[in-house]
Amino acid sequence: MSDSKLMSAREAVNLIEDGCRLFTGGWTVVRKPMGLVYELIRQGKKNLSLISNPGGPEIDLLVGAGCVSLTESNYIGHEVFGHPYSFRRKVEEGPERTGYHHDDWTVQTGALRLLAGAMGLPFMPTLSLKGSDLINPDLDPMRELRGKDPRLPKQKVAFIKDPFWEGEEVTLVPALRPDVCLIHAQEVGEQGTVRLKGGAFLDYYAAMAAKLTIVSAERIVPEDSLRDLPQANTIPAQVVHAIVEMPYGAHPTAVWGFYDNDPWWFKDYLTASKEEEGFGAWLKEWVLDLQNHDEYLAKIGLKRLMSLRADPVLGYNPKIRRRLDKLQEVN
Amino acid sequence: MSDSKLMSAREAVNLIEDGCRLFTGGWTVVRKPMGLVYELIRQGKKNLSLISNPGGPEIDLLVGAGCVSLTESNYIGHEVFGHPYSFRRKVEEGPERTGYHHDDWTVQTGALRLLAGAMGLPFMPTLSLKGSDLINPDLDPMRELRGKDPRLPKQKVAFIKDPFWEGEEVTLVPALRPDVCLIHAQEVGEQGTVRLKGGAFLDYYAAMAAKLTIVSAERIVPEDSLRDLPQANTIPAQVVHAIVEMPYGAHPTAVWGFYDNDPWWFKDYLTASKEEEGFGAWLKEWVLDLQNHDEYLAKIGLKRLMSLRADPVLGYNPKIRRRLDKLQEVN
Amino acid sequence: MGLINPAPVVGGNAEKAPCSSLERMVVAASRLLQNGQMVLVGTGLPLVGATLAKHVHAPKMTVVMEAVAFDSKPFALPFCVADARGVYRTPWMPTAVEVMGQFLQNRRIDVGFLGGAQVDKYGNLNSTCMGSYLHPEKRFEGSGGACDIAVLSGKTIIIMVHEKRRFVEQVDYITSPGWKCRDHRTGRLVDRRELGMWGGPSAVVSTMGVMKFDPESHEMYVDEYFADLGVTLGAMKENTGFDIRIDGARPAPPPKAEELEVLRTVVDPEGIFMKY
Amino acid sequence: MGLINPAPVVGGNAEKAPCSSLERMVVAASRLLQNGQMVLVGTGLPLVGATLAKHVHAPKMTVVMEAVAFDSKPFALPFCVADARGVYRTPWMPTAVEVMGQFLQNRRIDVGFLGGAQVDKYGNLNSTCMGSYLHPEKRFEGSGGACDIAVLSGKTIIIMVHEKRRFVEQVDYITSPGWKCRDHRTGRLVDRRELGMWGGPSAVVSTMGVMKFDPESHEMYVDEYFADLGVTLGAMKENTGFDIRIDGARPAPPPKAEELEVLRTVVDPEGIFMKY
Repeated sequence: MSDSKLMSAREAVNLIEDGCRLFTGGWTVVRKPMGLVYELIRQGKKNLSLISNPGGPEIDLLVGAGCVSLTESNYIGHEVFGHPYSFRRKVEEGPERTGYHHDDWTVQTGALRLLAGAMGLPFMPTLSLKGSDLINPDLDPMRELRGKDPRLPKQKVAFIKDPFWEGEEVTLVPALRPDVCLIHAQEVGEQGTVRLKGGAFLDYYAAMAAKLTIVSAERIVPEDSLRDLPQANTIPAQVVHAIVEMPYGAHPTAVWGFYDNDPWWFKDYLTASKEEEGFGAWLKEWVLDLQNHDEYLAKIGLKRLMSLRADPVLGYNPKIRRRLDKLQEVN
Repeated sequence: MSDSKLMSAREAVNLIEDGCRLFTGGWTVVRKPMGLVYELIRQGKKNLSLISNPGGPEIDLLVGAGCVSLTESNYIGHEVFGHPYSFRRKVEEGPERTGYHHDDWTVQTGALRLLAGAMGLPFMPTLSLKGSDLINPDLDPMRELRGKDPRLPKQKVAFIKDPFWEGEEVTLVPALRPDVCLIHAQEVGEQGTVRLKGGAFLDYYAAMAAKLTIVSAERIVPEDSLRDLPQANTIPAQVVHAIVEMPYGAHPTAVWGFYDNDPWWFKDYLTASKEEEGFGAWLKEWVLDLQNHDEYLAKIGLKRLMSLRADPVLGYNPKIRRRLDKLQEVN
Repeated sequence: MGLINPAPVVGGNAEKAPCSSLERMVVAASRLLQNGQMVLVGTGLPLVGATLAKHVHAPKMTVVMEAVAFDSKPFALPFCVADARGVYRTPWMPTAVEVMGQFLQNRRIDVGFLGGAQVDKYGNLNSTCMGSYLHPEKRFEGSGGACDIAVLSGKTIIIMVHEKRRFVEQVDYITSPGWKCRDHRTGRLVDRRELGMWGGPSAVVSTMGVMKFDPESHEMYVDEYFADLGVTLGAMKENTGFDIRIDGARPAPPPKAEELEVLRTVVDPEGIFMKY
Repeated sequence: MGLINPAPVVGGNAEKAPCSSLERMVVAASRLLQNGQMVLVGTGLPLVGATLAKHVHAPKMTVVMEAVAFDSKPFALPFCVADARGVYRTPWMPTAVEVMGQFLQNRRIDVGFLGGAQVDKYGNLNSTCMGSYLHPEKRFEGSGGACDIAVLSGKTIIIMVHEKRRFVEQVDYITSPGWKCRDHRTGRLVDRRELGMWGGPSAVVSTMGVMKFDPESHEMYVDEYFADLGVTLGAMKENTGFDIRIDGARPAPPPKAEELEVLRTVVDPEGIFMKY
């Protein structure tokens, strides 16, 4: 079929241009499009402007690998597993030395900025942010770039007096308009209908807001079978442009109903990424020296992948232990 | 249980005050809270400000029965069944004579106004309305009431230049903030979780925006059973205040999976309501002279109610004929 | 595949009756829709036209309605945008917030398909009332999402019975803005692009023919007329309330037997909108 | 009924160990939550405290998390707000648009429950970085929804380890505004109500006691101290980076055996946050 959206990760990621605004779906250490992100790094993309709400290991990896010039997020980290050392290092070094700028937002305003993008609106009102240094104009880390970098709005926030009711001062936040949206899903129909389980997070809004949406999925299913339960479908096929079948495509993050977080991955990555040299070695071994996701999975090994599998009713793996300081061998 | 939300229609409607802003759920001739509306008329509520997006027979009835001083809607009617004669009569007579004011909005802006209410925001931006007489300031039917009637915003729309991106002029529409939201549902849990089928329309947003939400339902189900499929639930129990069990509570409008529109009702009502006298007689016979919904259903008759029943897979009744000019006897 | 499931033939309207002007209009309108487009339709004739196109030549067109219906596979014609018939085998169940506030406003709708009570030479549509808005002679139900669709679609197609009182110099009320519409700041009619608007009406399909708009003056002209129904250009001028250009108009290709057959037996066998 | 299903005991931590200061803090915090309230919690200690309250004395409290979890019935402690453990038997699956943009912003959240790295005498919280924001000494992950929760909840409860470097005269960065917070127009600290804000911090629960805020000066004072752990008011003053009022402070009621038992065996048997 000439109009098929099905492609390999390499083909899909090849559609992404240097310098674009890129959104990664999921939430911190859950359902992150890791396989597509590994491929982004392999293809050596540069100067990306990343949006995540919130970000997890995928952002720390991309920042560490030097693919990124801007991030706008409310969080970049690994939850209780440990700290995002690459992100932390770059921010602490400062944009003067790294050329990398990070701006802080909040869960709510990030969500509303995506909602504005999904609605085709230039901004959205919010009652949040007041009283916080998040809108202190002296502390806008993007100030020198505004008006120059077209990926950024001319100002961080604006204010308007409500003209309709009590006249309160309302804050406006600018739309997020990703060029590309990367999502990892449990299931996608062969024409692109996306079914997310255990939480959609902001993936629907980001797909609606984006110009190009790439979905990797644990499995591709017959489109017609998804019509049996439309309430369970999250994103309509009309806004999905490329589909990649990629089992364990979110590893080491968790995918409801498929697998849990891989604590061994986090232990290994966190130990390695504490220092820049260690991060570089890790990246070479686990990303750059591998051809594709199949090689990555083979290197992780079947035993470990099987040990992560989720209970289909609970959605997670009830046997897995989650404290890295008490982690045992894969069994 | 002292904190039960379960009550009779009379008790629930008794919570509603004269002069309040009231939203009715559903869409034109689909899933309208008719039983609750009949009870509103029986209790003689006055000076209501009605929001519907869009409205059906429930609005025509309330306007005709003299319960209403304001309506804001994009449509009030019966679809192909025929015209809303009570609404039409009152608008054509003019507010000088009737004291009733109607303002026109659109499907999109009505939805965004409810969304603003649900979000606790005073307004929402829109790119619609431009070029239309809907925002012609000389044609604002509420102009004399603005600033006086606190149920109405101080102006119909406002404009702002986008401060973030291309500087386009964006229209702002004021929030809808219903005091009361009436919804008829297929199923509601005993604690208030609402499951709507075949289309939620704007009912979730209205419930979130409203101060008091009353839900009538075809059946009340164990709350825990609704947790088997959370994706199918529409409104969380936390925003539902009163629950009324009311089979055929949306008659004569259609309820997916339960019953289809009643064409005989529409034929009868449309014939009667063509003239004001006929409407009065109809109202007396079918609403005012009846004590409650049980008496109403008994008067409709079991044979007709059964003939409307929906196919559980299709959601509608495939045998029912929908042309009033070719309508046959109930069989 | 991609096709709507054929509905069972329930009426007896499949006989070889002559083509009515209502049917002729719907067939012509359906031909303006293309495979792969995303089309937002109101209830009534637009829905019938879009359903016909989907069956006959545009199986991969996405049909969306304001209330909830989104690329569904109805067995039977929905008679309003919220009808259960319209969500059968739907892959996704949005609300008006998603359809009208996201898909439409975010410029993902290629074609908006609208009816109305009056149209003027610039393609402004009135579906609100006759006479003065504040004191109308005749008040209609309200315009639903017609204004939104006319403002925000990639382009609009208008479908309307051709009568002198409907095709007017200037509509009584601009519900749905066309090419020269109301500037809210001055009250005057201006080019819609001066208001920062995209889109605009691309065609008006009537019971007599197909009108388009001059790319420069944005005035309506006759592009095709239904010669097969005996319509003449003179009759079209007579039944139009403003001076309409007819030079260059061609006879429209007549309906095919398949189109009429599908319309009568599959799309609207009950004659709900086609009133057989 | 209404109770979370008890989780299976998987650890060996149910033995009668002495109460740690971390456990003491969580028990005290959980007691500030009431039955029937709607509580928005971040991950970590707030989640542990709210889960404990729900098991022990507030079965009809609604616990909501930023990502998706909404009044669910987890068997096992979620270790982030998006964890599959947090949606088990949920009645509804919202996104952050609904939780943070609707429930929270529309004033339907009674209590916001927050942690942080620094708190100052007006209850401003910093969870962003240490040192200058533009050139930080130590950069943290980011504050998630902490600012939203501090601005928009009916009231907030703060939970934080009591150390001099954490309880400071003025936080390095106001992530989550307290009682005297940043006026974006002037850069000065003003009463939050001057900015049109509602809510505000009602209590700070630490490893040493429970602090509240003076209704007039809005400065933090010690309300209760953990005498049962050997904490003295002198030690509290010593471990606080600003001059804190201690007159009127009372010893807090000690934890009950049931609270510790439930905390250790049901709420966090793995010690994910309690680090047994």
